[in-house]
Parts: sequence; structure tokens; C-alpha cells
Amino acid sequence: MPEILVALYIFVLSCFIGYWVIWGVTPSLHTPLVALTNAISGIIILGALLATGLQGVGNLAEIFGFFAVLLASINIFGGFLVTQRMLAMFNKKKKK
Amino acid sequence: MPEILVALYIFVLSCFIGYWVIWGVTPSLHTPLVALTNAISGIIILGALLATGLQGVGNLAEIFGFFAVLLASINIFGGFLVTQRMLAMFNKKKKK
Amino acid sequence: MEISANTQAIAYLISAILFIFALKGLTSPASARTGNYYGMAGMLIAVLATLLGGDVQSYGFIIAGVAAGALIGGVLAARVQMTAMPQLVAALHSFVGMAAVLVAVATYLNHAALGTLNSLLMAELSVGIVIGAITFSGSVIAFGKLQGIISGQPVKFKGQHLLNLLLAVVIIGFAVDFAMHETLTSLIIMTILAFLLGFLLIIPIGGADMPVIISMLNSYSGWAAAATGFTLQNNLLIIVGALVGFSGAILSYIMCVAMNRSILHVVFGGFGGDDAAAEVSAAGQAAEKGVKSASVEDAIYWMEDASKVIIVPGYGMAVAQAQHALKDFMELLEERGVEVVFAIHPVAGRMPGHMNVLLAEADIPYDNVKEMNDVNPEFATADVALVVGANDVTNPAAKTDKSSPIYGMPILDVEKAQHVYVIKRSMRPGYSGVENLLYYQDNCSLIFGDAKDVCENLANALKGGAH
Amino acid sequence: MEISANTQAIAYLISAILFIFALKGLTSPASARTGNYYGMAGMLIAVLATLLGGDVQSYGFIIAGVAAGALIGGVLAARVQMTAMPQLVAALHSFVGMAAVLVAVATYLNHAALGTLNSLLMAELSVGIVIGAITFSGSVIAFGKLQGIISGQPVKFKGQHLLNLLLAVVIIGFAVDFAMHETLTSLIIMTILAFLLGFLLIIPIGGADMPVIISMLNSYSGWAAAATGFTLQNNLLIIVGALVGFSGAILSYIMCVAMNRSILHVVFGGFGGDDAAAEVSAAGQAAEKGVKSASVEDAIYWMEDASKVIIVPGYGMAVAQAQHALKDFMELLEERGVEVVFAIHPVAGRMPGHMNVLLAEADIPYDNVKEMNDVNPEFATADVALVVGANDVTNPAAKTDKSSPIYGMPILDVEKAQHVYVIKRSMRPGYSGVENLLYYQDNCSLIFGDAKDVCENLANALKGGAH
Ligand SMILES: NC(=O)c1ccc[n+]([C@@H]2O[C@H](COP(=O)([O-])OP(=O)(O)OC[C@H]3O[C@@H](n4cnc5c(N)ncnc54)[C@H](OP(=O)(O)O)[C@@H]3O)[C@@H](O)[C@H]2O)c1
Ligand SMILES: NC(=O)c1ccc[n+]([C@@H]2O[C@H](COP(=O)([O-])OP(=O)(O)OC[C@H]3O[C@@H](n4cnc5c(N)ncnc54)[C@H](OP(=O)(O)O)[C@@H]3O)[C@@H](O)[C@H]2O)c1
Repeated sequence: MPEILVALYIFVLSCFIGYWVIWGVTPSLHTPLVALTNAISGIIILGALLATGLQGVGNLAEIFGFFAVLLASINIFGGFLVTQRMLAMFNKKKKK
Repeated sequence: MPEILVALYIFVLSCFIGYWVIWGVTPSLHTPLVALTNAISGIIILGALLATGLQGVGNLAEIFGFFAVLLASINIFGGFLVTQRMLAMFNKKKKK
Repeated sequence: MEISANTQAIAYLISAILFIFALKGLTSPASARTGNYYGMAGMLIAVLATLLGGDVQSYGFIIAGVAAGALIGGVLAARVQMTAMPQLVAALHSFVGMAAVLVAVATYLNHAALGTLNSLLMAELSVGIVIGAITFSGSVIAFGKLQGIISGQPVKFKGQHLLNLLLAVVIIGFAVDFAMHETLTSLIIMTILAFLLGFLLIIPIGGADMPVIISMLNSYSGWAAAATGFTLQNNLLIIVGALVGFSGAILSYIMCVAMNRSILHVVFGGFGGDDAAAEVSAAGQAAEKGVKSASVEDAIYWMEDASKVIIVPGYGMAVAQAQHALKDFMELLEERGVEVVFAIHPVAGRMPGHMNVLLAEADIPYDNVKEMNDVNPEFATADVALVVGANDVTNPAAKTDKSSPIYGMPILDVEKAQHVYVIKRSMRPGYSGVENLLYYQDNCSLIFGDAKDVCENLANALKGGAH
Repeated sequence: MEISANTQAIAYLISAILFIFALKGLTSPASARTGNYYGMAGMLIAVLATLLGGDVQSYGFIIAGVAAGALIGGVLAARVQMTAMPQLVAALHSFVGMAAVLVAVATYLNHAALGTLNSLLMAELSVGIVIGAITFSGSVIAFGKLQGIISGQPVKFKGQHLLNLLLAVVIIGFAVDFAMHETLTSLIIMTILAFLLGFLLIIPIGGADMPVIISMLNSYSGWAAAATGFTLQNNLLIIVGALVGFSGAILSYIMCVAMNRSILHVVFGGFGGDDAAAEVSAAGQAAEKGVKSASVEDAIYWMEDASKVIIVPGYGMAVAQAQHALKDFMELLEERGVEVVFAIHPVAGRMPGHMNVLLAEADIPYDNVKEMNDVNPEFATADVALVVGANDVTNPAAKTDKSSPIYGMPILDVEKAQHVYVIKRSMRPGYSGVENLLYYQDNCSLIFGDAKDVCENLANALKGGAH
């Protein structure tokens, strides 16, 4: 199969997974969900890494790539840590 | 990606879908579920078609293929029709 | 008309989507029929896309095979009794298993003729053949036991499991040899041994455990299809295989949980046959208290003016085909203003959802039918619980008697109803072979007789009686 | 160390699985933390696999970027107030959008330098750039409105929607030109116009509607990542993009259903600003009856010996940061044997799950917190319902007044409690601008004041009072 069709297959299957996994999230964790998806959408950093790290191409691409790496990293670190912070609150058990 | 890895990706993603879609089935329809999965596992017929229809290869393969087509067809027709029969019973609404 | 490989790939994707929606349809009875149509459409698209794909060039055998299959499948589907569903399902699984073997062998022959074999391909073929062969012979045995062709007794001998293990190792050995050296003899021996292994794996399992086994084999048949998908580089087969594989696995899991047994215990246990040793303890003591038996009229007396009656159907209702009589009885009660609820235990009967299908067959509206967890709190407010050919799923020993083999299994809280009437033919135990402590409770009486006859009598008593 | 493309693909698959498990962890608070760790592990594996993949050869910029990003992200995460979560989320979305644009442009430059451009690639790049740019500028506006930098008022002018439509068409035109003729100017104009479109799309939407918009933009940011995945032939990006895309879409959907509005109405509606015309009808009549106001002592009188008190937190609790005071109050009540339940409406506050996070922050055990459908039947048995800064989610007009703009929205059945006390600062309406019929009911009194102050006074009264 050509790559674009492979991508299409994977996209379609992932959409089903997205549908089910998100509906499964308990409503009380919807705010952490938003933060977590923020973090994992930082996966765009892969594109940024490739754009920045490629040898022997224009400087402009490298600079664009640098900013992309920066922004995506903020997302990743910010997202995971704030999720962590929120979930830590939830995790405290009833004391009594 | 080589075909085997594509297959692996698709397999893994489908497993997640399988997990969620089956847990979503209401317990009262578990018997129809069994019949329906019987029907769709008749999809093995695709392999049988390819084996049988390939031109210019041994007769033995063709004969094996024929039996495979036969068995898979029994599954497909038997499975879908018996599911249909069962579901038709469920579909009757309360009369009063 | 011939379509390109890309068009074919897109058609396969569409058909995969349709299959997923087909299964998703089973989320509720309302959407289930549409779901089945999606499934049919998906299959049609997949078959057409394959036929038009350019790889298929001779159609004679195919048309013959499909036509014969359609005929046989159609007749089977139209004729089968709802109570014989487990057998039908077992038979159909065996077909998938056999088809997987045949396809793998034919694929081997084709590739050998074209000289395009390689080790990876042969390894994948071996996986497909072995899973397929085990599925086939295992399902055949399961079919035989359910249909009564083979004795349901577990066939056991010393060193059984060791033998199976050994066989598995030998099979893997031949598979490796085949994949590495293309040895045809290895292929043949491997296939034969795999058939043998399927046989040996299932023969020691008691007939009553077949439902779990069937689901397990269902799962295998899915994995066999997925393995074939890997060999043929056909993604649709992989997707469908995974869906079916999970379906079987999850259903086995659900059954095991509802019986409070592990899948290993089912496969290696040999349950429900001979050993009824541990059950003396609490049951033995209770036995001395004696069991009350009652007539149809006694039961009617408490039901005719009740405000709520809960009916608990079980395997005996299926055997006796009492569902239609029950439906009449339900309507007569409802005419008198009695609320009637059917309580379904997840493993009542002999396959998951068994009772639901039978009640639906008798036209009992599914709003009247409730699952265990929903209905259990209602028993305390019911005037009468009428147990029709159910046994294990009502046994309070599962809650109270730690030494009982069914201890820990979730049950229907029948004993909380004000009056309990149990319809069965004798004092014989149910599927698990464990005595039912319920029968020794003060509020419980047994009505001996065939479930269908008794239900008809109940209905007649309600009609006839000049109340 | 350098890994092969195949190893990399397998690493990506593992990381995709980890991400799915991360989201699945959010099924319950108990598994959520582990889920977050899975997510981190998945990200780490993905980044390492990319760095080792051989395509990345210079590390200077990367290290600098990641280090700076870690610092900024870490500080943001540590400092942000829980009440400011919506803003943070909006800011982070804008980053993803911008990153998608930058990556697409850099990819274009790289491919141009290597001479490996083709139409399909450029089309995919355009999709990535346009979605990314809209996500960016839209999120920036959303951030500004939430943070109060930009006025929350909907900015409206005639022909707005037509202009946007026109702009979209022009953007597509330039994108097609770029994909077909590799025109750099078209690329630049397209990008600028897409930024403009994002701006124009969000500016007419009122500040209060931002939560839905943010979720919508969340969804966009996912699709932007997926589009980037198509361009880079990176399957992991596609998978994650789809997951995030669905997350945003489903959350917007949930919010819209809970508010009984369509997403189109949110995007084109300009809700919650000026027009409060229709609300005279029933509300007007009720107004003449007058509203009772009460003191803290009045409320305590009914609560201190109650058997059950249901607390309904809303946006006002978040604004006033009253959750800690509420926690103290809850504990004092529980010491006196009063059962305390928190009732959460799906859109209480300003983002989904907002109240849950705040209550969790104050250490209120989540067993005490119930969702709308679970708690609604309990109001009838509650002695007191204490509404803390909630308004719309308690308005019975949603059930009774067909002319109300919030008619049909599911609400908390607060009015069924024996006594209802509402803490708020004034008679101003809530988010929807609709007057609350609840306040005119006989069993309802208002306690005017800041939520935090009042809750502290309640706690003090309970402590201090010599009961
Ligand atoms: N549903 C599943 O998926 C599944 C799967 C695996 C195992 N199982 C097992 O199957 C059992 C199901 O429980 P169950 O309560 O439904 O059935 P059961 O425990 O097997 O009991 C059935 C009862 O029906 C009576 N009976 C049989 N034929 C009858 C007839 N013609 N008229 C009246 N009564 C008749 C039998 O007593 P007499 O002989 O005295 O009449 C017997 O006590 C459970 O132990 C479960 O673990 C179920
Ligand atoms: N959660 C979401 O995801 C989401 C998304 C989109 C829209 N919304 C909308 O947001 C609304 C949420 O409803 P809600 O009942 O939580 O809030 P609301 O209807 O907006 O009402 C909040 C109330 O809190 C009071 N308040 C504000 N600050 C206060 C303070 N410091 N102390 C005491 N009271 C204070 C306000 O009255 P005073 O000014 O008189 O004090 C106001 O009546 C719904 O209309 C919903 O549709 C929610």
C-alpha cells in the first residue's frame, strides 16, 4: 500500500479509538483530560525535531524549527506537569 | 514502512477497537454477538477467493480453495441470516 | 471492470468501518438490526473488491463454492432451533478454522508454484495453519459434545497436560523446520499434529463447560483470520480478525467472572463431572430439614393477587422450551395488574445471552427483562419469585458457604422474595453438581414437573380459576 | 547509537499504545496518575526514537529549544491558579497551532532545498498550515478574552459571516495555487489570511462562550497534528492527532448538550451579551412576588441538625476561591452527623470538570461529589440545598418556561429540597443573562455576599454557636 493509504488506514482506526477512549473518561476528570491532551498534542515536536535537526539545509528552516521545538516543549512540560498537579489533588483518599 | 510493520500497526489499533466495541455490547445481545462474529469471521473468504482464483497455478490449490470458499460462505450466509432471525425477535416492540 | 490496488484498499477500509459499526450496533436492541445490515454490506463490498482486484481470474470454482455455501448456510440458519444455537456456533467456528487451514495451504502451493516463498511468509503460514487446525478439531469436539454425538463426560488420563505440552513443542519444531528449509513433510506433519492437539485439548473438558470453550474457540478463529491477514498482507483480514478475537476473549472472560472461575480452571479443570466431595458441609446439614413441595394451585394462590412477580428462567426453561407458555402466563398476570419482571443471570442457560434470545423469541418485550445487577434489589419487594428450570444461579451457597465450589459466584437474590417457587423435575443438581441451599429455606417450595407443562398448568389455573 | 527506520516505527507504535493507555487511565481518578506517567513515557520514547533515527543530525537548537520549553512550561504549570486553567489551556493550544505552522513551513523549506517537493505534499502542508494558523490566532483571542486583556463582549458587524466565508474561499484558492505551481507568495498570503481568519472567527464570540470554543480549538490542534503526520508520513502524529481531535470534539459536544445549544449556535450566536428580551414572561410575573434574603444564622439553623445537606457549587465559588472554606464547613457538618453531598452540573463553572478540580484541590474526597444524574433524585430527601455561586444550572425556567433561552437545558433539581439557600453577591443574572426563577420560590432565600466570606461565616457560626 502506498504511504498515504497506510496513513489513511491508521487515521481512520485511530478515530474510532479516540471516540471510545474519550467517551470513557469520567466527567469529573474532564479538566485534567484537557490538560493531558494538551501535553500529548505536543507530539508535534517530532516534526519540529526533524525540521531543526536536518543537516545541510537552510538556516531559516532551522530557526523556524527551533521555535517549533520551543513551543511544543512548553506544551509537553506544561501539560504533563499541570495534569500531574491536578491529579495529585484527586488522589488523596478520604481520611476518615 | 515495510508491509509487516503496517500490518502490526493495524493489528494493534484494531485490538483496541475490538476491546471497546465488544465491551459496549449489551449483555442481552451476547448470543447475537456470537452469531454476528461468526458471520464476519467468514471474511477469511477473501483468502479463499485469492487462492482459488489465481490463474495458472496447480489444481490442488484450486481445490483447496474451493472448499475454503464453500466453508467460509456457509459461515457468512449462516451467520448473517441467523443473526437476522434472532434480532427480528428482539425488535418487536411492546404491543400495549 | 477491474479496480486498482488502491481502490481495493479503500474499499477494504470502508468495509472495515462497516464491520465496526455492525458490532457497535449491538449496543442496543434498537440499533442491532441496522448493525447486521452494515455487516452484510461490509462483506459484500469486501468480496466484490477482491473479485474485481485483478488477482482473481477464474470464477468457476468460486461461484460453485459460494452458491453451495449460501444454500447450506441459509438452510442451517432457517432451520436451527434457538436452543441449538451453541451447536450451530461450534459448527461455524470449525468451518472458519478449516477454511484458514485450507487458505494457508493453498497460499503455500501458489507461492511454491510461483517460486515466491520466503521464511517470514512460511512462518506466518505456520501460525495460521496451527491456530486454524486447533480451532477446527476443537470446535468439532465441542459440537459433538453439545449435540450429544460424543459423551459430555470429561475424558481424562494421566499425563494429559504433559502430552499436550509436548505436542505443542513438537509442532513448533516442525514449523520452524518448515519455515527455514521449506520442507513439505514438516508442513504436513505439523498440520496433522495441530489437528490432534485441538482434539486433545478439548476432549478432557466436560460438556457443560462447552460455552466457555466455544467462546475461546471463537477467539481463536479470529486470531486465525488475523494470521491469514498477515500472510496475505490483507489488512481487512487483520482488522476483522482482531475484532472477532476480542469478542471471543471478552465473552469467555465475562462467563468466567460470572461463574467465579478462572479460564485456566475451565481449560484444565474438568468441572461438573464426578467429584462432588466438598458439598456435604452446609448443604448436608440443610438436607435434614427436608424440602417442601407444592402444587400449581399453591403457587397461583400467592401470585394471582400479587403486586410483583419476578420470574427467573434458567437452563431448564430452554430444554423444556417453556418460553411461550411463560409468555402466556405473564400476560395473564399482567391483565390482573401484577407487575411481572424477568431476571436474567449472566450465565443462566448455556451461552451468554441465551435466556434473552429465548424470551425474545416468545415475544416477551425486552423492557420486562432485567439484568442481574438491576433486578437484585427488587427481590426484597417481590411477592413471589418463580424460578423456572434455573438452579445454580439461585444458589445462596455461593454467598454463604465458603467450602462450596461455586462460592463467590454472583447470584440472583431469589431468597429475598416473600415466596419462592422452583419448577424442576427432580432433586438432581444443576450444571455445577452442587446442591442448592435455596430449596431448604422456609419460604421456598418446589413444583416438580417439566417446565413447559407446569407453566401451561399455571396459565390454565389462572384462566380457569373463577377468581 | 542510531536506530533503523523499523526500530523507530516499533518505538512509535509503543508510544502510541502508551498514549492510548494514558487517556484510558482517566476512566477513574484511581488510575489517572498512572495514566499520566504512561503519557510521559510515551512522549519520552517518541522523542528518543526520533532523535536516534538518523534524520536528526544537529542538536544545538534542539537542546536549547527543549531546555527553554521545559523551563517555561514547568514554571507555568507550577504557578497557574486552578481558576486560571481555561487561560492556560488556551495558551497551550495556541502553541500547538503555531508549532504546526512552523513545522509545515520548515518542512517546505527543507524539501525545497532538497528539491523533493510534490503536489500531494504541498497540499498536505497547506492543510496543516491553515488549521494550525486558525488554531493559533483563535486561541490567542480566546486567551485574551478569558484573561481580560481583550473585552469579553462579542465584537459584531454586518456581513461578518459572509466575510469569513469569502476569506475561506480565498485561502483555498491560494492553497491550490501553491500546491500546483509551488508559488511561494501564495504560501505566504495563504498563511497570513489563515491567521486573520482564526482571529475573525473567534472575535465575535462572547467571553462566556470561550469554554466551548477552547474545546473546539483543542480539537483543531489535534487535526493540525494529524495533518502534519500526513505530511511527514509519521504515523504516531496521525494517531495522537486523532485522539486529541476527538477529545476536543467530544468535550464541545458534551458542553453543548448540557447547555442545550448547538455548536453552530455557539459559533455564530453571540450568546450572553445584550439581548435579554424574551425573559419577561414567566420571570417577570415571578419578580413581583419579591425575593427573600436571609442571614448566615438563618441558614445555619436549618443545617446544623439536618440529616442531609446538598451543596451546589458554581462559577461564583471558583471566582471567590471558596472551596477551602466550603471544605471546613463540610467537615464541621459531618462532625455533627450531617450527610454532605456536593452536586456537580456538567457545565457548572467555566470548563468541563471545573468544579471537580477545585473541590479536589480543597481535599474534598471524591466520594462526596456526585454528578447531576446521580444526585438529582436525592434533592427531594435533602433538608437543605446550599447553592454557592451557581445560578443557571439551578434555574427551573429550563424545565418550565418554554420562552426562556435556556429552556431544555438539564438542571439540578435544587428546588425540590426542603430549604434552598443561595449565596451570591447581587441580583445580577449568571452567564446566560436569564433571571433565575428559583429565587422566587417559597422555600428559597438568598444570602448576599462574596462566596468565600459567607462560607467562612457559616463555618464560624457552626463552630462558635454554643449548640
Ligand atoms: N450461560 C452461560 O454462558 C454458561 C456458560 C458456562 C456454564 N454455565 C453454567 O450453566 C449454569 C446455568 O445455570 P442455570 O441455573 O441456568 O441452570 P442449571 O444450574 O444447569 O440448572 C438447570 C436446572 O433446570 C432443571 N431442568 C432441566 N430440564 C428441565 C425441564 N425440562 N423442566 C424443568 N426443569 C428442568 C434441572 O433440574 P432437573 O434435572 O431436576 O429438572 C436443573 O436443576 C451455571 O452453573 C453456569 O455456570 C453457563
Ligand atoms: N462549565 C462549562 O464547561 C461551561 C462551558 C460553557 C458555558 N458554561 C456556562 O456557564 C454557566 C455555569 O453556570 P453556573 O451556575 O456555574 O454559573 P453562572 O450561571 O454563571 O452563575 C454564577 C453566579 O455566581 C455568582 N458569583 C459570581 N462571583 C461571585 C462571588 N465572588 N461570590 C459569590 N457569588 C458569585 C454570580 O452572581 P453575582 O454576580 O450576583 O454574585 C452568578 O449568579 C452555565 O450557564 C453554563 O452554560 C459552562
